[in-house]
Amino acid sequence: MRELTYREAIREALREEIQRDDRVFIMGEDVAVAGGAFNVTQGLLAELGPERIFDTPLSESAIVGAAVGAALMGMRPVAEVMFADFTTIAMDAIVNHAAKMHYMYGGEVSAPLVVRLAYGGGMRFAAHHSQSVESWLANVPGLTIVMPATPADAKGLLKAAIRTPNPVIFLEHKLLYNTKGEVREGEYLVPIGQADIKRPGDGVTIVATGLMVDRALGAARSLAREGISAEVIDLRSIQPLDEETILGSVEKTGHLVIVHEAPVRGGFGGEVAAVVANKAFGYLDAPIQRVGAPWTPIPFSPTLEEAYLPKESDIVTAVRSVVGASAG
Amino acid sequence: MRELTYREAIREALREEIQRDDRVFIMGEDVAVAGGAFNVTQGLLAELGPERIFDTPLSESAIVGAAVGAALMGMRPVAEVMFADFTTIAMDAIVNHAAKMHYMYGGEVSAPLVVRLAYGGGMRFAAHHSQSVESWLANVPGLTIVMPATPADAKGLLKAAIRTPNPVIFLEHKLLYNTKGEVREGEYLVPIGQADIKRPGDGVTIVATGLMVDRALGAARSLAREGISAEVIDLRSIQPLDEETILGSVEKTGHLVIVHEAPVRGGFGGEVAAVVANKAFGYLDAPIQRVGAPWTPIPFSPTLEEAYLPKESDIVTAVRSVVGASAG
Amino acid sequence: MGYSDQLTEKDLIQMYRWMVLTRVFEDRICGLWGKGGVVELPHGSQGQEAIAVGACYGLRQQDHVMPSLRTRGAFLVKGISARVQMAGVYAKVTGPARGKATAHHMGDAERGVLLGSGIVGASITVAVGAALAFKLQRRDNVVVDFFGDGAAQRGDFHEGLNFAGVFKLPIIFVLENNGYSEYTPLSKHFAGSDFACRAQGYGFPGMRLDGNDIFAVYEAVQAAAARARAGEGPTLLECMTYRYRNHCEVQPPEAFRDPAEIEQWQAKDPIARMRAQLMQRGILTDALVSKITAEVEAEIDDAIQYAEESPFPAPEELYKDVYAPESPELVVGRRS
Amino acid sequence: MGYSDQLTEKDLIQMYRWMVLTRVFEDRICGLWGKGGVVELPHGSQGQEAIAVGACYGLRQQDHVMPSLRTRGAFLVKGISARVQMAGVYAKVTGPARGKATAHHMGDAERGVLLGSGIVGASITVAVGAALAFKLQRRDNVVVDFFGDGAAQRGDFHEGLNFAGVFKLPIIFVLENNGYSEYTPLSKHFAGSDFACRAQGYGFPGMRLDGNDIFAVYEAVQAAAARARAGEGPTLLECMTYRYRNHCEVQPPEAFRDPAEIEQWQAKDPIARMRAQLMQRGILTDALVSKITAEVEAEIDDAIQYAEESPFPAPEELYKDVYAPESPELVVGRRS
Ligand SMILES: Cc1ncc(C[n+]2csc(CCOP(=O)(O)OP(=O)(O)O)c2C)c(N)n1
Ligand SMILES: Cc1ncc(C[n+]2csc(CCOP(=O)(O)OP(=O)(O)O)c2C)c(N)n1
Ligand SMILES: [Mg+2]
Ligand SMILES: [Mg+2]
Repeated sequence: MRELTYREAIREALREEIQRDDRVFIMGEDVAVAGGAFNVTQGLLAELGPERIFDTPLSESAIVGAAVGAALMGMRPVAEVMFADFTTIAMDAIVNHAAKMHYMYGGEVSAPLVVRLAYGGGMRFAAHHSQSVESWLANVPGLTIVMPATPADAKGLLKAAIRTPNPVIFLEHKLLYNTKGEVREGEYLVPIGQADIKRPGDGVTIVATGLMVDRALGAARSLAREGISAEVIDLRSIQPLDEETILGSVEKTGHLVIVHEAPVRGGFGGEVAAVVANKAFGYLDAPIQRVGAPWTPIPFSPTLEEAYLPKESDIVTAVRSVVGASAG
Repeated sequence: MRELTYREAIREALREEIQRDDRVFIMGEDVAVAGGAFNVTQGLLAELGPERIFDTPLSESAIVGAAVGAALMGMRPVAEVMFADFTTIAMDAIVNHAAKMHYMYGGEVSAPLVVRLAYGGGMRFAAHHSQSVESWLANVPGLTIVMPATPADAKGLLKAAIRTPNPVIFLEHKLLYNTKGEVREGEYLVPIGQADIKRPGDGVTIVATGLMVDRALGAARSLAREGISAEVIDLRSIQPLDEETILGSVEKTGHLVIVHEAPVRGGFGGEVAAVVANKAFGYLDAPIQRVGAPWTPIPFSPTLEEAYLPKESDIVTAVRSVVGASAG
Repeated sequence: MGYSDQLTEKDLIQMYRWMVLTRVFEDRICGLWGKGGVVELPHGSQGQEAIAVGACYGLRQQDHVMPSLRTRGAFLVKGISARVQMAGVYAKVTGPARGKATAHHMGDAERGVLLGSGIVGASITVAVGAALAFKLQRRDNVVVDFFGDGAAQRGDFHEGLNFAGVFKLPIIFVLENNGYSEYTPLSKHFAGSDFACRAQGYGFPGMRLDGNDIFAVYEAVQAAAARARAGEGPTLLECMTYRYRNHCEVQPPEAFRDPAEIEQWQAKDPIARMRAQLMQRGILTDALVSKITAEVEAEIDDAIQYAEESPFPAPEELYKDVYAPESPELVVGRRS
Repeated sequence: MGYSDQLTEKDLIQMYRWMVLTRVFEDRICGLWGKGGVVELPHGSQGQEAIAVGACYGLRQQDHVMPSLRTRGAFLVKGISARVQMAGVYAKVTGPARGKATAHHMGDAERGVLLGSGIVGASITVAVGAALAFKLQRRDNVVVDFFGDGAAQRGDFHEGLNFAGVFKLPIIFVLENNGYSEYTPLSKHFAGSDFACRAQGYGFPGMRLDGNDIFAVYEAVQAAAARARAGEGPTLLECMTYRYRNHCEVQPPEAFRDPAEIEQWQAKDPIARMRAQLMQRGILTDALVSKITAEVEAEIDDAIQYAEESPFPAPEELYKDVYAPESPELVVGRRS
């Protein structure tokens, strides 16, 4: 099958959806002429024209607020907020407006917008351009939060996100933009809320999101060499959360390790742990282990950022500790 | 001992700290002349003068941003942001600035400010004036998040919060303002990061925050009549989190129920569950149960808001289910 | 006064009637507050009726309005019945969103009313987005966006107006300058001479006008709407007014302000003023005034009765409408 | 030109030298980018040096500056050595916050430099808070707050300036209008005629000036600082300028803009202009110019060598300084 980068897959999804549905449009800072801070929308202005993709002032609150208003009036905006760290300045439009519109209108209308955000570390962009923000939004009913880990999922999930009649936060990991993978041509959707078992196994369940899926797969490969069979689950969306897939896996493996790039404390891993400690308690053979960043802001210097970001070896260590715990 | 309301206890803490330290001042919308949306700062303008407490424009981002700047220059601002729902519009100043200053300055200076917020439902204020927002901020290293449940704690914790050289989010539950309790006169501090065992017990651990502490105590009383001995732990702060007290209790009781007013999914209860499922796994005799709001925005009508808010009976049911699970 | 001159007698009487209806609605709920029944804390718009009514009268159905805290009149003129609004005030299932939202900021897509916001000022960017949709859809509708002097200090005012200016959107910003943001007087939250001048910094016209003069408001909005429909972009209208009640009913009218100030403004009452003008022109008579008052009182009586008799929503309503239903193609294979 | 007239020859040469130092620093790191060593993505300020240097020259040590993206010159004039800044660019332990922060927005409390922000515009409210502290502390220091035309579209610009106006704070807002917000030209993000007029909406003076004329900048900032110290409140200075490099080094200078535009502005280069003026006045000579250039190049060579030779921070540095240490009274009895 054809290979595309994650970036190209997203671009293809945007192009296809805009061509399919004349309610869909893209706006954000430097998305049109300059093709986006990460070149995701490069070329789309020429292909689609200035009414379907346009640049805005440096006003994230207005970008998302206006997307909400346009969505209420029947449009399907895809708003780009560049760095996920800027969620803080669009937070009100997301949390108090987009998420609650359908409910507060009593179901009469809804706010079908997508907010695209580039998240994560690894590019030496320091504390204000590297954060993983999903848990800031994970306690907000009405939102859908998607975190694609592969080019194929990026395309199928984004197309689904654009078609969903609800507001979607779409988190793209910066380090994934250049990764390649097989991507089907043309039309397909990946249903939002369906986790993907990226590697089957029966000794331990590793639940991961975004860039960490790849690290988890790497860890699983080295664990296999030690005779530990790890099942790697890519959540793909944290809301809806596919509890069934997680629980089914833990019932089989009896061991759970959760991995995300955000700090462990207060991160979404707690939710996954709580669901399992409630609904699959009887199947657990060992403590639940979480892997994530430490409790610090994100530092600039490479030596520090390396120390900050969760690594394959951290996952391996965590798995060994839970598998060892039940063995011991 | 003397009784004060939670409101009066907060006011007393503010007065004492302003009189003690001339770097401390209060600013916010209608805090001075009008005494605050919940009358907390009533009378302080006359007592303390217009340089120590003053009204600001309707600009929450500027209120907290300016508090950060003033704190960097040696002041100790107490910023009031009225409804906790407005965290969304002060989020950037809190998350990207207050929380990270000490780190980004390499420890040279810090941002010792307190942001006071009134949170929670029960007053028919609907979706934009009733939220419990603590988990939106729970994944942000650098912050301290305090949620007093009693008048005595409100005073002692607020005084500690003002003196801490770090930014503190201070969440006051609206329905607690009128509750009365014994409050010592004069100087005392409640250390932030020390949970309080509000009722000892040995059959089940109930971990709660804010208004839910009282509901948990109510539940514990009715459970006692059924012969179930519940230990009620008031976290008092979710960051720092007093893991030792939680773990010590669960090691004793073998059962854990976590209660907060925010929706269960993505709420801070997940963090508590994850810590216990990791560090006290071997002591757990039953699944961990969480009690919180459902996955909906906060509705307006009393019949709906009642259905939304976690009740004593929900806690009782949850406790019965975990105790029953291990008995059965 | 080109637009006002074209108003027929019927129009004028209707406009007057809307203002009276607004006033009586507000007076009644303020009076009922604390006596049981009224669940929603009233934030009365008495004294400011000319703005909401003058701005909304003559709009098309698909022109949209974004309410402020003080736009009861806009809801009425746009066609949301007193019954539904009152049911909202009573938090009944017959109210907005079947009891889930307040009447204060209710939305009604059918009638061209955007859902307002409890986050003061945030509604401005949403209103701008609605205007953006009109532009993209090549529909010549306009958005009338109401907000107060307090809201004008929020970042969203700035981002919203600049955004609208850059894209020349069909929106009219109606700033209700009533001199207070809650209990804080203008002098304590604003150091400029007027808000109208801010429009210049966004590249479109702004003007200050007498917000207690319904004709001035009608005129200015109609002119701005014509501009907007012609693709000439936004307008900022700073309407000077005053609210007689306090921020909300937890404080008496005179708290934190000079009673003389209230009296001064009562002398400029927008309803009395229009009544006097129409009586002078012979369009209103004592008899007609009494008739209108009686009709309006009856309408509000009926609304109250309707609200009282309506049931509260059943608890299960809580769980409905968190997410809009998805088409089957989106859920294929989904387990969650 | 009252303030400029009082500048001594030494001052003038020093100002010129700061601009050259800024230019050379930026040129060198842009040149080194991509060739290893330089970790921080350069956002060059070449072409805008007169603003940072002109605004900061003559400030007191305890006057604080809040940097923008393009204020390398401000760091230098405020006394942060090229060595420390270069170590920051190289992400070494000898740089800002021992490698935890970038050189771009570094803070230095001792030298009166506030920590900037990667969240464009957010630094404005923080700068306003510093000015609030000065007022509350009754210290007659001022804050000079730099930001760009893009930042001026953020809500924080509005809330910050209004807040400063209401409280008459000692702050000077220096808007570096270089015609672009990243790659978006002014015409696409601004429909007004100028930014200076926005000050009126906050109740303080605003003026547009030639930001490539170091004397105009110095003059305006000194006058504004005198006003601020006298308790007369803020000033907005819109400084017209241009950046030669693109937003950052991921794009070549001419991407998304007309090369002719760059050339036009190069003809108005702030350094060449000051040099010509000082040569005409006999203050600079060819020999002195060469000497300054050589000294500056040597200073940057030294800084680069220092940065290259400095170690990266040890991984444990990561965990330090998340929270400031608490006094014992606060931790009594604490377990967590
Ligand atoms: C963002 C936000 N801040 C504060 C409040 C509390 N509040 C409600 S109304 C109000 C004042 C609004 O003043 P203005 O915009 O002038 O409207 P008015 O009430 O005078 O009509 C405030 C501060 C709020 N609801 N939202
Ligand atoms: C809040 C925010 N939005 C977007 C960005 C990305 N960004 C960085 S610089 C910039 C443009 C800034 O333009 P301006 O303020 O004019 O400064 P200049 O770079 O021209 O000096 C943008 C959009 C950011 N860092 N922060
Ligand atoms: Mg007002
Ligand atoms: Mg610029």
